[in-house]
Amino acid sequence: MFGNDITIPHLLIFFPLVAGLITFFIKKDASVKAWSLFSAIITLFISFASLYYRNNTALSGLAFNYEWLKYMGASFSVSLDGMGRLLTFLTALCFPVIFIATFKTLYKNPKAFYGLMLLSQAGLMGVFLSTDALLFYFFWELALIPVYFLCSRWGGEKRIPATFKFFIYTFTGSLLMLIGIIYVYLHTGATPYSDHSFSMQAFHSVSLMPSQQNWLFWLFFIAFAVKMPVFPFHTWQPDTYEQSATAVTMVLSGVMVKMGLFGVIRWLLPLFPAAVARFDNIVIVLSVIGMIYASMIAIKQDDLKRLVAYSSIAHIGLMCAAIFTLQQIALEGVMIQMFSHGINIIGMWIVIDLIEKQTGTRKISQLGGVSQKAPVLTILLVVIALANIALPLTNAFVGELLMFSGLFKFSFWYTAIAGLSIILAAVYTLAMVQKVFYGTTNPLTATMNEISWNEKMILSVIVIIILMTGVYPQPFFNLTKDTIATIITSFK
Amino acid sequence: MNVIEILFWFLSVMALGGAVMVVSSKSPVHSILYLILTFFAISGHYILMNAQFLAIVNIIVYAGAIMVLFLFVVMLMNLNADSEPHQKNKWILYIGGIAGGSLLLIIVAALKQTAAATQLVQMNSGNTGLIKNLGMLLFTDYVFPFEISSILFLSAMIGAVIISKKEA
Amino acid sequence: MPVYYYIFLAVALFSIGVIGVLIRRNMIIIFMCVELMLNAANLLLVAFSKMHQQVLGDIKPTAASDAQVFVFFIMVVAAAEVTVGLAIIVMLYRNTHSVDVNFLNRLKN
Amino acid sequence: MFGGVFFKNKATPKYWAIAGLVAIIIANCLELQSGEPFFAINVSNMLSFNSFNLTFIAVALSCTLLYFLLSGRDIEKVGANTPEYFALIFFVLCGVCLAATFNTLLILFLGIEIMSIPLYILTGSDKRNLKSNEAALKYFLMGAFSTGIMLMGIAFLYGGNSEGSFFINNINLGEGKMPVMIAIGMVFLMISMSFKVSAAPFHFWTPDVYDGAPTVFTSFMATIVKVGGFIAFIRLFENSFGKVHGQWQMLIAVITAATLFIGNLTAVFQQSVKRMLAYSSIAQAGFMLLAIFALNDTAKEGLILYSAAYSLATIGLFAILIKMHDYTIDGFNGLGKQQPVLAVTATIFLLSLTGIPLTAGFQSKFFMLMAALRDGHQHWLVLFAVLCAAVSAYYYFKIIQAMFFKEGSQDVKDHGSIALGENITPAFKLLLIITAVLIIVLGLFPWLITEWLHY
Amino acid sequence: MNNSLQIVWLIPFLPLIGFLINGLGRNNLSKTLAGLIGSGVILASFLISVYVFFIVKDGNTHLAHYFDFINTASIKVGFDFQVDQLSSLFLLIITGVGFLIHVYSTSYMQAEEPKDFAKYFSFLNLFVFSMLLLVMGGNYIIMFIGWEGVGLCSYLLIGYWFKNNDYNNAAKKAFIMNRIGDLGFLLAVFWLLAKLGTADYHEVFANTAKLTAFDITGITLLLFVGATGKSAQIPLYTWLPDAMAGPTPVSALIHAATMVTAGIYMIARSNILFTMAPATQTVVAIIGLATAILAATIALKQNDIKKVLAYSTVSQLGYMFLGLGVGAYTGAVFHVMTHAFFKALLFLGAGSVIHAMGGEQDMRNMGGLKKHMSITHITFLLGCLAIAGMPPFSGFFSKDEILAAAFAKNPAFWVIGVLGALMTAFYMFRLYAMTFQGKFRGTTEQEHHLHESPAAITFPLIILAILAVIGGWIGIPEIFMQGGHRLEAFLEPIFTQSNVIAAKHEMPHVTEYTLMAISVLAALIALVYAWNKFSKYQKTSTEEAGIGKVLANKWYVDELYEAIFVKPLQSLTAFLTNIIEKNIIDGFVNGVGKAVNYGSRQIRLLQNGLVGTYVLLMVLGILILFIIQLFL
Repeated sequence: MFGNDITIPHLLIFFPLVAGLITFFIKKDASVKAWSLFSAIITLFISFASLYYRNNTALSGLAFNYEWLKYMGASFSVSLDGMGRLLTFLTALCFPVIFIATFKTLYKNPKAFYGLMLLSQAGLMGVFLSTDALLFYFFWELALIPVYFLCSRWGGEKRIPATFKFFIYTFTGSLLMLIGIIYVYLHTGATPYSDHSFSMQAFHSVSLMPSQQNWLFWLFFIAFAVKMPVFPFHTWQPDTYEQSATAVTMVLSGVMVKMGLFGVIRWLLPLFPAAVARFDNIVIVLSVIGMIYASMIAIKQDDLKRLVAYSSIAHIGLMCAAIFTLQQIALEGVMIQMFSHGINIIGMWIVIDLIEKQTGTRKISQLGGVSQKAPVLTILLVVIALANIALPLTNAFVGELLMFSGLFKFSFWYTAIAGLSIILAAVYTLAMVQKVFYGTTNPLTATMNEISWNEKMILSVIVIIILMTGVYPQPFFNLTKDTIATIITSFK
Repeated sequence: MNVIEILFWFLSVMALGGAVMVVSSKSPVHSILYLILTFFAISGHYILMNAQFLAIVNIIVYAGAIMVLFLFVVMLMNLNADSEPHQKNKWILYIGGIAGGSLLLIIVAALKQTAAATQLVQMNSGNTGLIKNLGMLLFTDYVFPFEISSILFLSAMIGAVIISKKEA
Repeated sequence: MPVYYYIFLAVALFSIGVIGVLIRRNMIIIFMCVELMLNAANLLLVAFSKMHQQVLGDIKPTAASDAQVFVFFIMVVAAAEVTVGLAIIVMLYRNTHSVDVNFLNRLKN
Repeated sequence: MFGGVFFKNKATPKYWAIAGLVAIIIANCLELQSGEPFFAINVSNMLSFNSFNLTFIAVALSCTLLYFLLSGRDIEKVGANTPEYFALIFFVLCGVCLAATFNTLLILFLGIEIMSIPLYILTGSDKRNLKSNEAALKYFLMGAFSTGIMLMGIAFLYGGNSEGSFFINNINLGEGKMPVMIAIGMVFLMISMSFKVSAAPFHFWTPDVYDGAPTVFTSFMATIVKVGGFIAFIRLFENSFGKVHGQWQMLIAVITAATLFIGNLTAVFQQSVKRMLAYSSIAQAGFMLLAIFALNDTAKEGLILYSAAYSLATIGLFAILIKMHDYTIDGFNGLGKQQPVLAVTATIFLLSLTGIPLTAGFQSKFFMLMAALRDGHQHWLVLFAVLCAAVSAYYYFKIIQAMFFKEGSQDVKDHGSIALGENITPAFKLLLIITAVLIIVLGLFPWLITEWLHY
Repeated sequence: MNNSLQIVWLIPFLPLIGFLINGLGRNNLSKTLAGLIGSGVILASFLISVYVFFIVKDGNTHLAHYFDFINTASIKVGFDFQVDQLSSLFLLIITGVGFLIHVYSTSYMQAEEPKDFAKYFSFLNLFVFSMLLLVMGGNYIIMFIGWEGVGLCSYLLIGYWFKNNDYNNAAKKAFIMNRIGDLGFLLAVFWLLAKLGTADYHEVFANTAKLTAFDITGITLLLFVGATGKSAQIPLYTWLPDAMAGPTPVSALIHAATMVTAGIYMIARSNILFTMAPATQTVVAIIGLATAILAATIALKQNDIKKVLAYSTVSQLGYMFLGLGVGAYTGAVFHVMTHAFFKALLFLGAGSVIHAMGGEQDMRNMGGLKKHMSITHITFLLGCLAIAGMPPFSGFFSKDEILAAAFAKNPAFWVIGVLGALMTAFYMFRLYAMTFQGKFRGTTEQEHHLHESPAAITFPLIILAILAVIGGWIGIPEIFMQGGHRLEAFLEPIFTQSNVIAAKHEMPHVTEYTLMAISVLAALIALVYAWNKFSKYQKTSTEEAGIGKVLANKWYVDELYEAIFVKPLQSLTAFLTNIIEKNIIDGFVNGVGKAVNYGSRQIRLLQNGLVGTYVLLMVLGILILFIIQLFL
């Protein structure tokens, strides 16, 4: 059915998909965890292979096309470029990390939980790999549905309305994008079998009138902005993060928000250059406002998850602003930051999860003195927290440095204002560290124990990735060079 | 003004008057009788237009069979002016009247300006309306719809039976 | 006779039927008003058929008869409809002892 | 040509019906394959058979087959007159086929009446139930009213047609603005067709009738009959008024917008799933109206696809709904635990209705949007449509939430089961799964249906 | 280029190793071992630094490229170390003073648990590593890495006793204040990157011609903002006194000798940019001077021994900025060096006192300690003399050089500077007198406890005291000794470009002598007055009043900041969280949902179950459609 060889991109999509489907039919609950962890690790290896065989086009799926809806010009075409490799690697890396970190958590109906997790992984992979607009939209939604179930089924008390808001919000956004996709499709050139084509090349070579671009831009942008989320489309995020199970939150924040950024880079920028040039100021202003705004709100948060959620909004805001500067240096920063942000925030969630599991609370005001009981946890957390505020030699520094310099080239004042978020980030992060980890213990935290070896291990892995990326980020630049070059040339 | 015109006006007034009385009379039985009157008037129009077959069918089927059926039902239910449900809400009366009236006005106003409306109707001549011609047509060209209408009747029969049958 | 008169007459009958449906509450009378509407259509069809015959009589003799056959079918259908409709009304009357349509408001919102 | 087949089913129960249906489907498909009529009956050019009609009939018949298989037992439960019910359903089906193939207004009229009259009876078939009676009467009165409107339309159309013909592709429109007489007829016809497909503001009968009718017949009404109406609608307007599309597009746009708005918005607040599905059928009709709005090849492909997707999902949902004790949304609480197969398949149906990718519902909505955008006018309507689709997610997902994320109420726990367990046979589950799989297969490969159109 | 300089990477690498060993093995290392490793790596670094210094002294500089930190199409940032005169001098100061303080710490921190002890040393090593990175970096980005790194270590060490929330607050304050400055630094770097596409020193300095005057002024101002944060200048100085919450050796190392001088290092490094921006220079000089005076006035009234020293540090840093502002780069660097010696000495001495007093820091409870702690006393006195600018102690030479340059620039600067010097002498000898002279005012229990500190503490004191005395002799002004200013000669290559642009003001020898005499005399008077007055200090319960109260309360600057920054920020965040986020943005989103629900509830009332209504609405619909179709 799939014509010629199965390539790495296919494996990346179909392996988790099949594994996820199998998960639903595993009889014993105990083996579900092992199986899903195993399959996630296999996926990670496949992803490693994709990094290794970088110059092998046959394996990267570039040559491959399955005519899916022939008469509509849609095909099942997937391929890997630098950004795709980076993000699929992030996806592949996150899932085993999440599984290990939450290995001890007992879920009701684990079959469904792990099955849905793997399905969402498949969806995410598909988003990052597809080079066909319709396929992209397919995966875009497919990543959402399992997550919707995950969020609604497992999590806090108010999870159902929170998730519902999230779902409706993103669904509305993506429907708008669907209109945009169809509209652009109707302006593409003909293929041998159809009047128009959904392929990425066809989309990228469409030339639209500026007036058309102007409203199409917003259709796409709102979809991506909701996903990222960019101020003022962000209100679903803290609620959802707060209410859903931590493993799901990790997927949401670690990988799913990248879908929005990815979408902007892969689809929005090449499609609507004139509109981008026209609206870049608005988007950047929104992003910058969002950075400051979210940082300020983060200061006020008492719930750890909400705090991290708002801090994530601030970080994403910077990435969004950086993308729209269209500066090469900023895009380079965005690439590495997409990866770093995923790693860092998952680290934060793991720590929060560990604390919550032991003390039963996430309220900052109810915690304190954790470092006396769990010094290793504290050290690892501090590194992650420092990465969160982009301290040099952590991974986030490199990205932020580049993004800010790109933003600076765009406008001094935006940079200066956005830069305030650096300070505010320090304010809320350090306040959190201080209140939760330092100070004296209280009855809730007095009974805490040091974390177990596998938790130590997984956090250490994260910390090592943070530091390695921070000290030697070059591999990421090499990896994503081609993507950036493509974007930059398309704007010249 | 020739006979045809006089007849036309007479029948028209009869039809409209009957129709108005159908709507406005208190007793259902009166309504039915006025409706029959209207149907007669319409049949008169048919004859006027030399559509004799339809005129006859109209009287036999409509005025004869259908309206008698109505009459039976009304009798069966023992309905009269006292048991008639009154429209309590006066506004409905006004709004209903205005709405129906404006429907008339709109269509008439739209048609008034057009040339098509001034075409003439062939009166009291032509042989298309004769039973022979129509019968030929019905059993040649229109045999398929004719067969199909048998299904319609069948279903109506079955339906009437199902609905009226006492539940076992 | 200009066809305009017939159109006016038919539309007037139709409108009276509509008004009747709107303002009456007795379901039998409402039903009768519907029949009035059907007859208005019949009248109109016959009028148009004769109009076409005037114009197309020689070129296309079936143009007029088509409409009259149509009217015949309408009557057939109307008869069938009346059967079913009255059956339903009778059934309802047996259950509720009322012919008031406003009595029927269990299903709403 | 189908009449003969129906008769032999009259006295036979379910199995005969199914067998007969299979036979028709096979005949139909063969005909579709070969392009040659199977039986040669002289219909004086009053019916037209082409790939579009036949594909639709195949879809409608297949859905009916599925409907029989899924709900056959429940038909038997409605009353004592089981064979008659089957016969009536076949009559309706005959009407649907006529409505799909008509070539003259006469057949359209007859087809629509044959569709409607048995339905009035089926609606009222639960004779002891006042709601059923009431629904039947409302349906009947309003149906008759719309018949009157339709006849006026036909009369005006005939009058305005200088050819003096009832053939739908024989209307002499000429260039420029269409004659007033034809315009009046067109509006009347549009109104009556809108009534049949329950488009706003002529939808008022729909919720009450769907709610009041026995659920098993609602399922039939809401799916096959409704899409039959749509096929008639699009065929009539494409053939008769396709040339002056631009002159009435605004009208249909208004109707579409109103339908989408009212259907979706009203569905939000419903507590009864049955009633909610009634409103959702209005909302879905709004989407299908986009096909008539666009009136191009994509629209036709999409409409067929939509018919299949919508019918499959709705039939499946109703089949599940029939098995429930409690028709309110709360009645679904905890179904996911008790009957996972039912819950999962119901979820797929609901996702399909919402229009989530991977389901047929997405593909059909996608075709509709594409058709409307390809038309190139009135982009606001498309935008409005997707916003309404977003609203629709709101109420569809309420059921999903109830099934999976909420605990069953105490009452249900006492009762023992949410659904009538004895009715849920393995065969039933298997059929549901097949339906769900069909939906997903169509979602992935919509050309399985649309390609028939290119023969 | 000298191949023997290849080993410079070892200098920061060794402390890093120390950090890793101590940090990872903290649960298994004994205190002795931890201390040994901690101090040993610094000693090794120091020795290499000495070696490097002598090679550099011969005129060899070295730019080592190790790997590409960032290498993309748009920017190249190498992981480069630059060893030249300026950095080698700082290397010496950092590793030298650092080593002494490590040694000192082995004794001072003896009371800690072994694993905390190891943690302490690992932080300290990490700090030295960061500081070395800061001064050795070959571009602004590597400098920034060290720059933030030292901020982090400062944060960690101030909050070392993390159970106490006040300390944590102080740590946090330090970090955030620093971050404000860092933002300025970063913006300057971005500016450079945007205009020149590089942050390498040699490329930036070689391409200054490509920058407009506006660019340079902007960049230098932003750099200076960064410097005010790190080097505790107005308006970002308030963290430094609070930072005294950390262990005293930390205060000595980080908050006196090394980290706070990072700003001076940075400006000295970028001297060419500053020289090209006279406006910035004026700002730097004024801010420096204002800080010097402000901090000195506050120090007059402080009773906490470490607070006095902290404000004196701020004040001295102000002098250094004054020097930078008036173009006396050598003088500023010179003062950094001498200040490192005597201020480290003073802090360590204070630490020794605190140690002896059992943690007591309030001078009002001290007095007469000279009887008990003779080594501490003498070394402390030497330090005081040095900071007061008494010839021939080191402080005299460096401060004098700055003041002379200030006079050349603007006599008013000089006048204020001398005023500050006067106050310096006053508060230092107030401190000295209150602590060591007079009678003991503490509890008897404390009195029993009083003792001279162990050798590990006194040894660094002695070494530093020697340096504080003789350290200034490498920079003897021309008027005293021809070619006496060896430091200037040594640093000449760094400031060549600046000297070309801004020629040095030569002033008559007479003037120079007069100026010196005046300043020394003023300081001497203050010194003697303070000594006399506070030797007889008795505890009083009277509240300070008037200006004294203002000074004791540090001009209410903290309160001012609280009122104009912290409070508004808090209300703003509360407003955003509770009003904007909840009601407006989320309210809008939920409002859409509610509107849909409400609409649903209303619209379903149309479906009222009555056929009449339905038909009526249908007819209305028909009418509307007809009107649209036929008349519109």
